[in-house]
Amino acid sequence: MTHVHPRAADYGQSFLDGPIDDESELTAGVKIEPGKSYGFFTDTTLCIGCKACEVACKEWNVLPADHAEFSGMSYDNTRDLSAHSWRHVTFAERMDPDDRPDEMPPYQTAWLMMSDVCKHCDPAPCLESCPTGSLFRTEFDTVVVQQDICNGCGYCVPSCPFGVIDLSTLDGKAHKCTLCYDRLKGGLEPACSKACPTDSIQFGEITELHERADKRVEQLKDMGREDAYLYGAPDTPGATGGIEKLNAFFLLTDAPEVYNLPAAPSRSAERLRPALATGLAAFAGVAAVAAVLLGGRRKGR
Amino acid sequence: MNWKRTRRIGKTEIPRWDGETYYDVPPVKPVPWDWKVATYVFLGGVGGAAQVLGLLADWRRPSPRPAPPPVTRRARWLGVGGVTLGAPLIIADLKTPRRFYNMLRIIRPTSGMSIGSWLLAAFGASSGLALLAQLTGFRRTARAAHLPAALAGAGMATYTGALFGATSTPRWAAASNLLAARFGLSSMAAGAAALSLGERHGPTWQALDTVSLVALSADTALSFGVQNERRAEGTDAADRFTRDAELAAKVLHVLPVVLYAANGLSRRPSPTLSTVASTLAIAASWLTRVNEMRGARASARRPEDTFRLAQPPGSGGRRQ
Amino acid sequence: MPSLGTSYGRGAATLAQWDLAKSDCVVIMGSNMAENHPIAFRFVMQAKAKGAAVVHADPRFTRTSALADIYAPVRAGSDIAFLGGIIRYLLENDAWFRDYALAYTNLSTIIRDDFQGPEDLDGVFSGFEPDMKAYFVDSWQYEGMAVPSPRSEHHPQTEMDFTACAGRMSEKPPHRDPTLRHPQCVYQIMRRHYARYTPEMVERVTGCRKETFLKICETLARNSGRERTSAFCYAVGWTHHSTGVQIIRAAAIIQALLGNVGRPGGGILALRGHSSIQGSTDIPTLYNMLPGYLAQPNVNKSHGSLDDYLKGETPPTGWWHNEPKYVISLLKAWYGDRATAANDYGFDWVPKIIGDHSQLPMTLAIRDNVIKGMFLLGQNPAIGGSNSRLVQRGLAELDWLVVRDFAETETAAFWYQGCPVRDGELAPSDIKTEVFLMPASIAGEKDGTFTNTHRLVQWHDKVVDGPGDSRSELWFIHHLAKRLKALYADSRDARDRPIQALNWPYPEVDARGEPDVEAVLKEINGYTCGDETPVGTFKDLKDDGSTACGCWIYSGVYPKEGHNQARSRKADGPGGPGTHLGWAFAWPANRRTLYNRASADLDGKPWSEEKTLVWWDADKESWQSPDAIDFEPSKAPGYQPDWNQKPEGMDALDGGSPFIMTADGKAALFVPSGLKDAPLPTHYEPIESPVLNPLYAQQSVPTAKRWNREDNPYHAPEDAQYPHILTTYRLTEHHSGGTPTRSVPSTAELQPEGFCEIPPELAARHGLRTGDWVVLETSRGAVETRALVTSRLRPFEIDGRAVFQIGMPWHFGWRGYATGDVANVLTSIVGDANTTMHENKALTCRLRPGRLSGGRR
Amino acid sequence: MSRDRRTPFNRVGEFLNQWSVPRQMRGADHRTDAARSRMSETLRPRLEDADRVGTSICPYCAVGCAQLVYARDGRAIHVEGDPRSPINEGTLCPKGSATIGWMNAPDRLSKVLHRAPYSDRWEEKPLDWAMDRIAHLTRQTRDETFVEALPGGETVNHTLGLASLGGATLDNEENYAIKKLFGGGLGMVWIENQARV
Repeated sequence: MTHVHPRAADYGQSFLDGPIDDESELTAGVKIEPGKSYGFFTDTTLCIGCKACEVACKEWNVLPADHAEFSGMSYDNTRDLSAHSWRHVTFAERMDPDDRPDEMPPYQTAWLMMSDVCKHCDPAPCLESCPTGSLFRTEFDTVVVQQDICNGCGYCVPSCPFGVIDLSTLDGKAHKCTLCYDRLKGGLEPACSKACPTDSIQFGEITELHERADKRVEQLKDMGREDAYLYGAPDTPGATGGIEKLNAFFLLTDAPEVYNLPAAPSRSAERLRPALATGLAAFAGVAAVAAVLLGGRRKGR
Repeated sequence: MNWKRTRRIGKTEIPRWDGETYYDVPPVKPVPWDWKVATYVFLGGVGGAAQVLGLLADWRRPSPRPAPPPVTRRARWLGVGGVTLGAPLIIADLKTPRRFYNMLRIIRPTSGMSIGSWLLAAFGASSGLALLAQLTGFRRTARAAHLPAALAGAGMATYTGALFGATSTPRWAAASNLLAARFGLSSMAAGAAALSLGERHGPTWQALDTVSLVALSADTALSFGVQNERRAEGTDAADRFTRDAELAAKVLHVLPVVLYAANGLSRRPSPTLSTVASTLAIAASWLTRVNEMRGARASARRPEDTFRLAQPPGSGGRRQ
Repeated sequence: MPSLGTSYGRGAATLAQWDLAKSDCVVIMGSNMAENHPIAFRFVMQAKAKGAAVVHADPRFTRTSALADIYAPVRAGSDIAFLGGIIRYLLENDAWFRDYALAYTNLSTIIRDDFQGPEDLDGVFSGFEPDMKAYFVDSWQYEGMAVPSPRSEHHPQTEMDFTACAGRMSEKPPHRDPTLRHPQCVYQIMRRHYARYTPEMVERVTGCRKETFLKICETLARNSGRERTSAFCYAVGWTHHSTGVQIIRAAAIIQALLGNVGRPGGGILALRGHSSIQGSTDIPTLYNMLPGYLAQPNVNKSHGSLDDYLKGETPPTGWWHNEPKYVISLLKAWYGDRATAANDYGFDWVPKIIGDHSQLPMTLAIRDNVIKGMFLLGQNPAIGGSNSRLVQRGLAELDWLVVRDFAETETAAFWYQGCPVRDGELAPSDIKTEVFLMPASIAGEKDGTFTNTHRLVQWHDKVVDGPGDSRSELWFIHHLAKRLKALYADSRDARDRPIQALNWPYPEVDARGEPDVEAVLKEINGYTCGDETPVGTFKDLKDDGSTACGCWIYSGVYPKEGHNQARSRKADGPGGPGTHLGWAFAWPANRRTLYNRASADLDGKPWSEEKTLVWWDADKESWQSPDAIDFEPSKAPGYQPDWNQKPEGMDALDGGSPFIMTADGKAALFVPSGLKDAPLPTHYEPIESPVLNPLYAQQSVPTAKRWNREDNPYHAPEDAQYPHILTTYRLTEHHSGGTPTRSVPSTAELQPEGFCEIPPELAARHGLRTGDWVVLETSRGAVETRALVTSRLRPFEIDGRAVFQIGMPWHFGWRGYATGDVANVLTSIVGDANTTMHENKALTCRLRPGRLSGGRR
Repeated sequence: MSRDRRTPFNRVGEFLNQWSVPRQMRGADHRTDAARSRMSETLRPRLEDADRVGTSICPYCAVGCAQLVYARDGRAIHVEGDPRSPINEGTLCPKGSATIGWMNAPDRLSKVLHRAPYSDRWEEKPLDWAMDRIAHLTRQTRDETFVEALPGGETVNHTLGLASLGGATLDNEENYAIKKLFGGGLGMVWIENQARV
């Protein structure tokens, strides 16, 4: 029994005055308020690999198309997240030619499709490495590159443990998914999760998404999907090595590496202080030797 | 889903990684820097170390001290030289150079580059002041400015190593601490060698050569340490070119050590021998930084490196 | 949509796509729903979330299969063997819904005793004339009476006087044997017909393991019956065959046997391709029909005058008995006050067809210089037309060609980039065709309505103007009509009377001269002549010339002045019934689920509480439902016709006849008339097949439309030169002829190059790896494309022989950002007997690694 | 990604009054408030610039998803799913999401192109000229090929010399007008569309 949101009845006309107020309530059942934490829960068992998210993102953010040629990577010609592709659907063909299934466990099987995106980590290695303060954590607890500040130093690029952020050769700045920071400001659900036909990409308030995700994993396990697990929720793969959680987290059904995700990434900034200390210690050691050598000679005469 | 052996991460049991990648697409992106940043790191290191050595050479003399020894004066030149040559390089490397000043927009303690930017600013200002004062005869101001310059210099010599280590590039992340130590030692070696080139005779010259020798041998030792840590994390793979370049760097480390040692032991140390050794030492320092940059970009492009680094402890994935 | 038309009475989806959310099992076959109708697939996933079973049968493992519970690999072209197997399973195991099928289908009806089926005649039915390659359908009729079909052209080819025999339907009910023991009742005929479609035979013919096939039968049967309902979803995976109509017929039989039709979550959802393809068959730019499924006058039928036409085309019983009101109202709409009773309301001005004028014969008529001038309104036949080399070569024979599209299509560029020029056969200087390429507006830049895949007529607003000289097709036709009327204004010639008499009253609403679209919609809705007030429903239409109506089945879309129901945007909220009657208009009369009377039993009580939709309210003496009721509101369930009054029209249908458009009010499991190839679906091999027909001596469907010509050769069965099966299909990232996505950057980059999918076993034989170039060849032409080696395609064992299947998307062409060779260079011009639909889903081809000489594209 | 053309002077001015360090001194966190820039403060979704918002139906497939078309100064600025539709409830597939890309496609024709017989190039022509020329050609071909009755005497009143293809992608009103003019008016029988393709 499908029905639309009750507030749809307030907009019975064919021409509207402007965007629907707090449209995110109608499209995601969530009223967006500054001060709360928002993110994505991507349930890959529902993903049909249609790439509506990729197109919706490109059209909303006016991102240029890379006229790539046939990649040979199953139906994935986008290949990777980049400065101009902030959504990327992966296609991993896992059908064993010697054991092609007819009866399959429920939901996505044998052809793994997943819409990859910036993880909006908490804490965020890219943000922590950004010297200009262009990368910052918004009032919605998302991570955004402020285009009026970034000078294209590129330090965020190697810092990201997921290889998401990249420099654009067209405008010399770093770019990645902003979780539609401008749309959130206007009470609009991000373009990709709004477009997603099967609600594989679910936008919402983080704690609520965590509950929903845990319930979904239990439901799948009850249906015999023992392989379902969360990637990026607190204390799960992907949220490791000083990264507490990924505000864009996933429900996967195979090893993370199959989706090109590191199993136990680490927070880059954790290595900064110890390295500085070790560096200075070594330097000081030789400096001491130098002090002796340089100073001592003077006394001798 | 025929579950192969599994591994535990947090509260979750997931299939073990069996070496497969996603059509060989790298899961992380290579650092977008090249020789310009490597060269800046080298120059910053030399300038920084030189200021420290210059300070040490001047600091132990009884006051009221007369004019600072020539090595200190040259150190101050080297400090400013390092900044004036290095800074334009990294500004040129920025993809939006006209906003270079945004580096000083914020103090972000978690960012190696933010710390570095402020260090560079401090080092540049204090070195500049010290040199200006020296040139205009304000000896006490010069000496007063030399202290912060040396302190910042120590930072300049080491922060870049930590900056590299604090990334997700597999080669760097695997040995972040020792990498910073190597950069510190390498800077000291090059700094000492640079100053030694200015000294043709006298005890300071010999001291500098010895400092360079000590720094170089320690650096060489650490390079093996770095290699081991990388092997432990399974991120030591390298293509032929990288291996040859690293071999060359090792040779450039050992050779000056031998020459310095020979010079040090002989009764009449020969200036030419020292000049050769110092030049090699400086080249070694530069080549180390360039190799680290190339090696890092190559390792980021190998999915296996990242996946091995990102294995949970004890899952055996690292040792493959 | 002749299969659903002849089986249930209307050629359209029986349920709304959101109703799938209430299904207990969804069988997707002949469709790659997740890729080509992703938003419709939403509702399959909503059903899945409530525990429904999702079944996908397809020659390839696609993105739909990845989400299904059961995937059945079915060799392209063997669908009827699979579905026939299901029918046999239901009958043999008594797994069908007895009360529903006995009451609401013609299962118990007795067929004439001279009827014989393929079991007796080794692959053909009785009445087959080999030299004419056609059937005389006398022996297919009910015993004692001829049964007019609900399709346009109600009266088929028979020796007997069909009109007279059909008249007997007003004299007595069809002869039925409720005990189902009579040897010539439909039940016994079907048991004999499908006896050999055993699970073993299904595995032999389709290549699908019988265990998987049986699991699907059990799942479907378990989820049907009184308490549960199942739905079928199909698309061009079924229609693009020489047996396309009969494949859908098989599904119609299954759903009627299982009692799924007309009930919540049950029925058949035809997933149509283009934005208004359902609309373009309802208000048809098709040769054989007038708007509202009325027959186009035909010189080979008794259509000499309006009276002959009406007498010949009006069935005595069922809703179609009202046909004269709709024909005359249409003529009044076309010719206004020039149409009078005296001149048969202008009947003679309507052109008569003399045979098959569909796109395939049209292509040949262009090639043979019969057609001089052509309009291409948003179609790209160089990519979408079968035998693309012949299509492109044919265009060079035209004197003039008008192409209206939003960008330069391959077809518009044929004269300097097409195959003939590229292969050096012709130079532009040899091609005489004068070509006009006119920019066209798209939705959002013009007002108007699309009719979606489940009969929903939705208005789209004009928000901006199209760029520059872009105009809508209505603008083009409107201003062409004004010019032609001016050119012919003072002609005395009788042949010019039609254009002079044509009633063209539409006002213009803006500086660009855009006609008032709502005026056209009002004409489609129908109005009373004189005061021109809109009619409320088609029940208000008269046959005395006092009403005009452009398309009677759309009556109600504009019921009152200023009330455009197609533009209504009020869907049901959580409290509502979920039929969304306030969102746009569904033909007929806003009914969302067709034949919904069948959701109640013979006493008018719903079959089950859970699946309630329509019920009889005894004290109100009328039917009640949250949906618009597809039945006469006040006809009691117990109503019986008074046969000695010789009842006509609806009076002849009893209270238990949900299928009001058919002559006997029952779903036709056995179709006595209306189809040219069979009354019961029968497995035939595709025209080009690597194997012989395992079931009958008759290899392929005998009545298929074949054009054996030098530039359209077919491959013989088991032709060793072309050992592999080729199937063509769509991708979710591209749209049909490709132009609307291949020249849009954000979709072009998703699938930037043409490719073909090859099973690893076949690739290994040729040493092929993904990304290599391969050449696919048929006797019509050759293409080069990239190989995508994938184990999602599997080798088949058909009748003991290893057969490989290759798949190639057909969107690609040489223009736009995403390019590739035209797949339709490989296909042939051959057609289904009823629809002349091509067979691009199953043909044979040859494969070799490498590229075509010169490596040109 | 607009180019930045501010003068050095107002760059420095802007830098100073938005400088994060003083804000940090006052306790602002370097991850959030201290780092927030002017652009982030004033950021709004561009849908709010629209001066006209209409409801349209996706021009691609037959599912019939409803879309909201946002326009400004007569030009479409964005198209996305209509949350009020019981079919798509705000969602869209990859093609539907690209509708704005189609409306503003770089290859979009805006001028009538004409290719004279035997010519090797397109020429731009005025719309009215083309309409007149097409009307003339239509009448000429119809007159040359019109048949009132077959040799056997049966009236047919049709022409086999003219044909029309399209369109399953066209509006009902357009298909109605095509069949009415071409069929009812000119007597054409070769009238078809993609329903059989």
